[in-house]
Amino acid sequence: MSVLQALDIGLAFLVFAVAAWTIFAPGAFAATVGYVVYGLLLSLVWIRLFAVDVALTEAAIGSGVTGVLLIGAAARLRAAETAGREKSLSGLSRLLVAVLCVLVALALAGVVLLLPDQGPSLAPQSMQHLPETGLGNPVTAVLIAYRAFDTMLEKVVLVLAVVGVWSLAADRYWGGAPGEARAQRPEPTLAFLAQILAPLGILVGIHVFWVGADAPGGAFQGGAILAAMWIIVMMARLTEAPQTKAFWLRLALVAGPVVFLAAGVAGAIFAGGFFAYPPGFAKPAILFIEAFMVLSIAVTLPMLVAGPPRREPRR
Amino acid sequence: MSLVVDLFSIVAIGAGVFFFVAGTVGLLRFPDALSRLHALTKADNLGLGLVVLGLLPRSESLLAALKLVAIWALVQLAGATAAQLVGRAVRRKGTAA
Amino acid sequence: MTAGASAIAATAGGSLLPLAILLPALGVLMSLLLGGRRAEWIALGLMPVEFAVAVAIACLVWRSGQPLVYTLAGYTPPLGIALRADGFSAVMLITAGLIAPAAALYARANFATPPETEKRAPLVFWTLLQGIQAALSLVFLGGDLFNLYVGLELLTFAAVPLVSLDGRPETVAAALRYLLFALFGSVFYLLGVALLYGAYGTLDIALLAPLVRPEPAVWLAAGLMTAGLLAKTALFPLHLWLPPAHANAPAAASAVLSGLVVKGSFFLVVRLWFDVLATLPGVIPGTILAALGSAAILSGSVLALRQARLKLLIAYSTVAQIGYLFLMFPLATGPWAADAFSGGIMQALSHAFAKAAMFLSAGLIAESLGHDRIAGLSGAARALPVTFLALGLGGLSLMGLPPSGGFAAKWLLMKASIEAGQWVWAVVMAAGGLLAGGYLYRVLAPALSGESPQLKKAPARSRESVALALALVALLLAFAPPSFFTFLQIGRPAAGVALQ
Amino acid sequence: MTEFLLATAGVILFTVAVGLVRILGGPGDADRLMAAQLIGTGGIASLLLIAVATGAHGVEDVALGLALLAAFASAAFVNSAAPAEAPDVADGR
Amino acid sequence: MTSATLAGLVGAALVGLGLYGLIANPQPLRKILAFNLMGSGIFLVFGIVARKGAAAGLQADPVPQAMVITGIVVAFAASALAVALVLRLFEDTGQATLNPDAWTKPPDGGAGAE
Repeated sequence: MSVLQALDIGLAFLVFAVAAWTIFAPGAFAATVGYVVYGLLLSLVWIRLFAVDVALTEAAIGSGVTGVLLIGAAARLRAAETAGREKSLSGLSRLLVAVLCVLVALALAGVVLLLPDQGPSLAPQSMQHLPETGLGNPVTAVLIAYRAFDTMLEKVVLVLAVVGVWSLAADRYWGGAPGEARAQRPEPTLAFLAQILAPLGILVGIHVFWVGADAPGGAFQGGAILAAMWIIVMMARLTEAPQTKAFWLRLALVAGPVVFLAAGVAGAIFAGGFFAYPPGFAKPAILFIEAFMVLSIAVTLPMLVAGPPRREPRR
Repeated sequence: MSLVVDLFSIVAIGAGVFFFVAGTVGLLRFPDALSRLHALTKADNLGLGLVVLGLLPRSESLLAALKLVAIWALVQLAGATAAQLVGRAVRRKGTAA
Repeated sequence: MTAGASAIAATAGGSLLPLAILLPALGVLMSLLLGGRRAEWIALGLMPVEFAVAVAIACLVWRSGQPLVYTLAGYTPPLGIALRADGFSAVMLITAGLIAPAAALYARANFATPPETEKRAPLVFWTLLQGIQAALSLVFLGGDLFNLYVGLELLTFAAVPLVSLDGRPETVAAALRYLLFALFGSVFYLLGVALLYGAYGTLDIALLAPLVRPEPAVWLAAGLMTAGLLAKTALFPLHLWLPPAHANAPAAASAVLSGLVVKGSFFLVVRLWFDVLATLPGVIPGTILAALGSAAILSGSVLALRQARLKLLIAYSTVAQIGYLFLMFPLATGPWAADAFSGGIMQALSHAFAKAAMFLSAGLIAESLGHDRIAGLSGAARALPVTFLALGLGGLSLMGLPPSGGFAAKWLLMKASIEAGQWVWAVVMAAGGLLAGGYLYRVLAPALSGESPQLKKAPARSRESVALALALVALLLAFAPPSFFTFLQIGRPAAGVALQ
Repeated sequence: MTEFLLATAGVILFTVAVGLVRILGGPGDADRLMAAQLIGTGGIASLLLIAVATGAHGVEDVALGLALLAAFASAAFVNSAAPAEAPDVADGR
Repeated sequence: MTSATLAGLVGAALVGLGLYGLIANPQPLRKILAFNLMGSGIFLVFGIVARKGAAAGLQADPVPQAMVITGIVVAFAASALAVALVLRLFEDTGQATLNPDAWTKPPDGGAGAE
């Protein structure tokens, strides 16, 4: 057994143990902290699978922003844990559920073991068409060119999620701002952290987006890092969340999918098919679309974390 | 040349690992929570610093090296502020209760 | 339809397919951006266009007798994504294209926006209604299993907030429960997608179908995807989320949720077993699905009998009617297969129209009387004759009495099951029809007798007509000509073989 | 050299795991958060080591992302546990 | 055993764990955590499929990787919506449970959006 294999086995065991903690921990908060650790470890696993683009996404969204969302919720829900007695499953049904889950996991493990070592792949085709896109990163090419339709619609999913979260506001707060008001005197440590992180993070976010054309990175990852920076600034109450009726906010939310959709229709007119890029202009078109997607992601994720409007709209 | 670099890396990274291990041992042996965390923060940040130092000469470009340093600085910052934030939250809860 | 070049090459007129998805998607984005009353205007303005696109797609499919295909971004599958419309997709598109505007017309009274301001419920309703339209178009047209996953997620995100639109805690709890079931369904579906890609390196349905072999990865993928889709379709025993969700949503939303949204995931179950996995021996899985369907018919009907509120009764009847949809699966091979398929689709269509009509009627009843307790409906039909007519005609289709689409559906399914020698399904259908008669009698009998109650407010004639029109469509389906069933078979592997 | 880098990554990961066991169960939420924080440090160190050893490209950016977000969990905790100075917030409806 | 296969086995175990948590844990927040866990297990299955599709000079098939990236974003959006629902439920009722009794005794009516 090589060192690498030993490391892999150790990592696998660690991931599994933290996951089990997340499920079986006695308290919801402890479980949530476990989940944050778990997200970090998953980034390691993705590196081992040579999926650096995914590792970046997992680091930024899977563990970072999701961590903020869930930790915040767990801290708020602390009172609920003691207030309501939950109706638990009986011992027998727990056992039945456990048996079912073990069976599913075993079946899946069996199928995974049966997969051939050299499986079918679209890697050759992805590389073959890569020059047409002008990109160097095939993952970005899949997202923005080959399967552009998926990506555009997934942006619409994000917009629907924002509408869904906002829909949970009380009627009188509609149009108002989510989250807490800007503080008179922000928590000094948090403010200090935010003031240092934000400029650096904006740099990193733009860098990750920019290199994404040719190296691991891209609009999702860059946008998520930018989103995290806005989140920390809002958490430090250096600034407050915008009013949900603000036109600029709505414009920023839909700009990514709208530009993408418009480019898709333009493709039908100028390049012979919906979401096709005109030969020779693919790369500038892709970067143009991605820039708006970065903007929309950077605005959408913080709004999803901030929750529904909680303050009456101002004129 | 490569031998010197390798030796440097081995020494630095080895020292870094030592601090990680020492931090964890401290964690297991110190009695109360706050001092435990305090010690652990120091040890871990030193450990990461040494690992980064050991990896610096192996980085592919100046930008990559710069990123390594930035990573260390950011973790340092995060550790310090988080300890302070959480510590303050704990104390606030302590006085309220 | 033979796979290969013909299945992945774009056909003339194929560019209508992305339009059917992109138009409502654009509507969603523009409604949020422009806000206020404009959301309603955008929704109402786009709906006729979308309906025209659906009709045009159906015409092209009809004329060519072949599925319509479009490849997006200029990349053919497996690298790119294809959209396909067969007869079934075209019919479902038109159904959605009729029911969504009907719900919209009905909803205008509930979700009007005053000038100069923006209100929460209207903006959310109009935006999400278009989201449902976009999602359903994608589900009906998608030719790529991962693209269909995105469609399923769109559907979930558009449907769930409609349930909690009025904000009462029980509606929030119902929405949360619905979301959790739906997410469970999504991830199971996605896991199946991963396994199929791992086995064959493509997710395009037409390319996948000839490759599929009965091997462990495929069976597991089939089981996981089916289970996930059943959770979203609310087939027994994964139906627990449906009654509270559908009964608590605003009536117009309930009509769309019960009539259309559950049909989206049902449509994918059909796609999965009739197109992707057509080469698998499907008797045992089909029998399991039909057994669950039978359990749904019986338990849903019995529970409907015991409900105290009209909307809950109708929601439980949805649980039962969903059960009928799955009786077509064990009858999918043999000379009776075409009948069974037509019967299943007919059930989907007639239930969509009938149930939408019934939820809209129930909404009118609740608004007019101020409550929807079944015990308090005495004489209500005298005060609200048109509304109860729509409710009753919808009920006719649920019971499967002639002349109604429900009768045509159940008759075809019964014929197929008797020809196949699988009598048990016919018996279940008969029992389900009787039970449906029972729960409808509980509502209609007191409503037709007794003193006419005092109305809090008389329903608008136009809204009553919308409900009645939907109920009439459910009836008219009974008179579908044979060519309609030929049309449904376009794109089926055995098209035209067993049609008489 | 590769073996050495991998071995050190493994040792760091192992010590992290030991600390994890000790602390995740640990008495208070603050301890748990700090544990997560510190495990992040070790995780980033092993990430860098593994990346150099296996020659995966672009990993510095992953580590950079993780480092940027390292304090977020603690910040979210402080932010949600003490929504002070915001009187308009606590009312439900 | 290759690292890809190992990751696949971890993925299988995560799916099982997540499924258990989703069904057996009564608290909604724990269910959301379990859903995320299950989702990441599925993403790992995509990951090994990608890794086993290494070809053409790439160390992993980019198509499943892109799908995972899409999936992670969608899973986050789903978590956000679910958390918003739980918090709203908590604000209104002081509890965050899916207790089925909550809707067996609803007030009369249900007339819609008024």
